[in-house]
Amino acid sequence: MIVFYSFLFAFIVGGIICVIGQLLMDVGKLTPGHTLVILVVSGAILDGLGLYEPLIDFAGAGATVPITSFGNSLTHGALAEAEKHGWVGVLTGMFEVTSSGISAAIVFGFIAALIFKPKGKAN
Amino acid sequence: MILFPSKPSIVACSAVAGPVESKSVFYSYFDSVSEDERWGQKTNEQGHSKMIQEACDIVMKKADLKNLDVDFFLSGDLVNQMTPTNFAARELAISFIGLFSACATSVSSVIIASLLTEVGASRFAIAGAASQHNAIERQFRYPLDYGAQKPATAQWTVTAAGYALIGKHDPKLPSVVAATVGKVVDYGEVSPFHMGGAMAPAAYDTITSHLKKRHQKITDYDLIMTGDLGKIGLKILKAMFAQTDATQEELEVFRDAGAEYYGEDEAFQSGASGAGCSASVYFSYIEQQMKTGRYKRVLLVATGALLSPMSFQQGETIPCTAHAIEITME
Amino acid sequence: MDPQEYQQIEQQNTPPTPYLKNCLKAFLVGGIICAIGQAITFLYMIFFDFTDKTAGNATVATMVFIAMILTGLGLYRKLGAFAGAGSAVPVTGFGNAVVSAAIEGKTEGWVLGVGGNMFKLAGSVILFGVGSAFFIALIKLILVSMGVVEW
Amino acid sequence: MKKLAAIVLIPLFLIGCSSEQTIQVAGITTDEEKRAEIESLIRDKKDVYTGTAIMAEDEVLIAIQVNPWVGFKEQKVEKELQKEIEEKYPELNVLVSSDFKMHWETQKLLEEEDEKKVTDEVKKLKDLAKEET
Repeated sequence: MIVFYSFLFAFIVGGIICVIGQLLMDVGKLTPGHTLVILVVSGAILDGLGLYEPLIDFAGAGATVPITSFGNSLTHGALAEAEKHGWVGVLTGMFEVTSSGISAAIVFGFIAALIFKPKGKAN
Repeated sequence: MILFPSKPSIVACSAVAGPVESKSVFYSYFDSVSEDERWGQKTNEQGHSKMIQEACDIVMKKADLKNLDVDFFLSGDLVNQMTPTNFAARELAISFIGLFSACATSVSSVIIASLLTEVGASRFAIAGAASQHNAIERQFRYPLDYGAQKPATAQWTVTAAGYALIGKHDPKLPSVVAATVGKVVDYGEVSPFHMGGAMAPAAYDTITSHLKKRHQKITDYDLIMTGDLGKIGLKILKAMFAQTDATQEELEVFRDAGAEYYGEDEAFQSGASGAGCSASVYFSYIEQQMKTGRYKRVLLVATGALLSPMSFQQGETIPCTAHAIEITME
Repeated sequence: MDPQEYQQIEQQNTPPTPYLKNCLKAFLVGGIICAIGQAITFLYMIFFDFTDKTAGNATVATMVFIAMILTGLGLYRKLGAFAGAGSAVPVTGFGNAVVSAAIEGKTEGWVLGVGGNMFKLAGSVILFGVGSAFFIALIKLILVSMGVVEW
Repeated sequence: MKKLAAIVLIPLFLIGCSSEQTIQVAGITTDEEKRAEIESLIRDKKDVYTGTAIMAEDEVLIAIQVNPWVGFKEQKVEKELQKEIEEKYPELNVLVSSDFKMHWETQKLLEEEDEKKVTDEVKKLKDLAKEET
């Protein structure tokens, strides 16, 4: 039963975050770039307020898969370092923050460039 | 408005298109359709260049001419600094002027070619334009494989080239009798996904100005064909003329190459666009229809959006232009 | 015809953005992508020694891998055209942005093309992600040292 | 559409309305009293939906899953429970985890008979739970 709920809440929360993105693009007339930046910064702010981790506990992948989790994981790393080392930590923390999404995208982007060619088909 | 008393003729035409364009309703009028969107070259831009060369070769072959017999090559495309056209000109070795009027280049080049012919500077001149989807899309919008949602007003940049060989008057051939060089019009449209809406005022401006100076009515023409307003842009243009009391009969005269290019296929949304869009329709379908006598007098109005990716990012509106040529068949 | 008059004509003849339909599509596709992410998380936890916390990174990397394959096959573009934010907002969309730019830059060489273009679209996400993380850590540190909040 | 709604909604009611808890405590070398105490401590947390405690001498691993509707409270509940048990049994080395992995693994350990294996497994899981990335 717990497993079923994990899927359900991941679906709903993930879907809602995407709808927010869609509204930013459609109603706010923003480019995808602007939309993603707003979402990432929102994720970072929510983590600063200590609200993002509970959301992950609630929704699982519904909160870790959307781009907002970038902001969260980066801020989380920076906050952890700042907590440990104070002022120095804020600076050194920046060199330790990680996001697997970024590293994965770099690696796979490189691999993709090795094997694929761009396609220009309409459908 | 410019009048051409000597009526330079369109001696021959050629249209070359890419694989996606095999879905075009004008497919059967094209001279050659490549199965490879890069024409066997390594890059999209090289393929673009190759396509232009092929189209020029075909038009010369049709008129039984060699490079040396052609005095001018007037052409343009949408890639930065028009390198595909420049590189094609390098291979052709014909006196060359690169022209940029965005998607209106197909007509602006014919205007210049006709002028050169009119003043006796040119025996034969090749005029036209081309665009290659991949090369242009990556420059103006997103990478090709990026999953972006495009609104219903978006248009599909065609992979096609259209060229006309302009020579001295021949009564058996369609001839250029008048032209209007358009002003640049900007009504404040900012979305690069709504070109039709940006360009319709330019087309309206050029058409009304041409009609007024020629003292003609819309119905004096068998056809007024705009370049790449798309389905929505054409609707807007018609609405503008309806506003100024054009009758239904008059509105029937208007057609748009971009709107019809891919038929009703919804994958292409509002239709086709790109410099090659109007060029490949004007210099294949329209020319052939005029030769068969279906149309005696047409006004071709190619429209162009004069934006760059940078101007869009800097928040500038999209200025547009439209150039018109009047072609008759005796 | 003045610009205002024209804008009215333009608006009348431009099909309205289907807000509801777009949101529904974004919700469904975005939700499904996240549910797939959840399934991957569970698989990692069941078959490997990953916990809730540690499986997150592995899941994200796997999702980006899937995005790479779909992008390379030209399928992510179609998904994006259908789903809009539904496929752009999940990390797969970030992966798609990086991978599509990388593939496209290939003709300009590995250094200037692939390397230089890879973050054409995604670079701003990284900048604002890291930048906001820095400032939030700074602000929180100031607030903590002032005694306003606790860690 | 109706069918889909039914599939989605029925389980919602199943879990949303019932507050039935599944608490299981398995220990091999501990006395019954402690076992009952811990069980009741977990049961007192009304948000806990399933709780599984594995006791191996002084090592105690408690895996909890809160009711999914209050999933965002997970870490709060986890910390409270940890504190309560530590206060009551300072001599025990307790770890309360709301991690799904812990839930999964402790469920398997409930059946396990081999004493040494349980002790090793509990230690291993505790290390795993402390990993950050």
